Amino acid sequence: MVVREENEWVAVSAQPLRPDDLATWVTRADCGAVVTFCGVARSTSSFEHEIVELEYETDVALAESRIRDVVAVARDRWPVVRAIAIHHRIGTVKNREPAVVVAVASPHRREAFDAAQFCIDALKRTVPMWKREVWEGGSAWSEDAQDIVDVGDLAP
Amino acid sequence: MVVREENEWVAVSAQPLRPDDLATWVTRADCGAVVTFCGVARSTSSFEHEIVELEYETDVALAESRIRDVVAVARDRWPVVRAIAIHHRIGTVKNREPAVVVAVASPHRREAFDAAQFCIDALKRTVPMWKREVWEGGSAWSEDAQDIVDVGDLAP
Amino acid sequence: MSRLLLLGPAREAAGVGHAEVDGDTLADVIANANARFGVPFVEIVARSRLWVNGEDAPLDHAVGPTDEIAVVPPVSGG
Amino acid sequence: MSRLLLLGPAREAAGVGHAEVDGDTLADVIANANARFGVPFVEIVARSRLWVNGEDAPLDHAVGPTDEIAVVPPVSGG
Repeated sequence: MVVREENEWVAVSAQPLRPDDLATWVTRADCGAVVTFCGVARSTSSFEHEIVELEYETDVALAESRIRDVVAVARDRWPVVRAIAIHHRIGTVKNREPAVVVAVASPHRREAFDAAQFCIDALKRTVPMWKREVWEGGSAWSEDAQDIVDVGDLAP
Repeated sequence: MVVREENEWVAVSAQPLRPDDLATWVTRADCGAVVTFCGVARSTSSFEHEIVELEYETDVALAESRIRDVVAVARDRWPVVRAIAIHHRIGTVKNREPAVVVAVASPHRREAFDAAQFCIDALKRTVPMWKREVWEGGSAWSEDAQDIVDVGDLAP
Repeated sequence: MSRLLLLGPAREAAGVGHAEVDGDTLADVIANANARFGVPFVEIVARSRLWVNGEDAPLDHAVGPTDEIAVVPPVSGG
Repeated sequence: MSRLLLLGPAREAAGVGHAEVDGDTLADVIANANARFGVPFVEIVARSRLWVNGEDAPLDHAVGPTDEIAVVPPVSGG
């Protein structure tokens, strides 16, 4: 699913992520700063195995709706931010590939950094998404899970 | 000029910048977070003109050496950061194109954000680089200039 | 009767991602789902949030055939 | 005699990016450069940092033919 509005582009899909596409899309003529965060599938975990890939699972409509809630709060907290794009990949994500990309454009860099960091912190706390770690010969749900909360309940 | 070491890639050149190349290059198998900052040429400035492009000028050897000093301090402050790439473009940079890209990869996101923000803040204070703003029918040095300082003299 | 949406570990423990489950309140539906799907599922429900149509709801919340109840275990996105 | 590196607005005011300038100290070299390049240059030097071989140096620093002196006006990178 993809929601693309004037200043907001949210997508949850099995397509490989292209960070530059998001960074280019958020950039407006008056923006001097674009901050892009990539959450990348990595080999290390709390399990004693070398992880080779991750499997992400969600209900796409619910996840997309909760990501849009994150974007709405970010736009409210940093009104100077011009545009925000957040894409989350589902299905298999191999090592070193991005599973989530957040891109934020702003006239100046401080707000771009702050809003991008807020978006990824909030996404991890508020969006229904489950990660299975896959190693040679086995797999398990990530132990790095937290109770889901509403974005309005996060500390300011 | 380009300095490419195991965990550090610094370049100052007239080539167009490719943020994804830096983000991909810094990513290591154990890195879950990659933060990329793009400083983008923008249309607005302190002058009463719509800026169409910027002209960056430096001594490449000096600029590259000072960027490497920034990277060294960042690596010292955030030893968990795995790799840092910083490229600065010189010559003409058109509106919406990046003039500078910083990419930082780390196992976790907090250090990646902090180190990336430090690198761009420090670069702007410590690297010899001059920006001319070009509008239809004229140009001038940017009024947004600060006395250069050594990276070791920045507040921690 | 409501539509149950089972996510992540809850989906795995139930063996299905969706189910139609009887009950006039959220509590009834969950009790019936627990009975149907058994122990691993019950344990996951105990540490999950329960949403009705995408929002937190109390256990005495009335539900009907147009409502979607989601079992939302602790999340690990990003 | 030292090699002078003129950067950004200093390069523009001098009309050249490099020059060979007489003088046994940093102060001498800058005084001779000021005399050679005239008023706009003098004003820019007054608000610039002066580096010898890439590092800050005091005005009485001795310089010779192998030293590079850089005039570094306020910067605006990024």
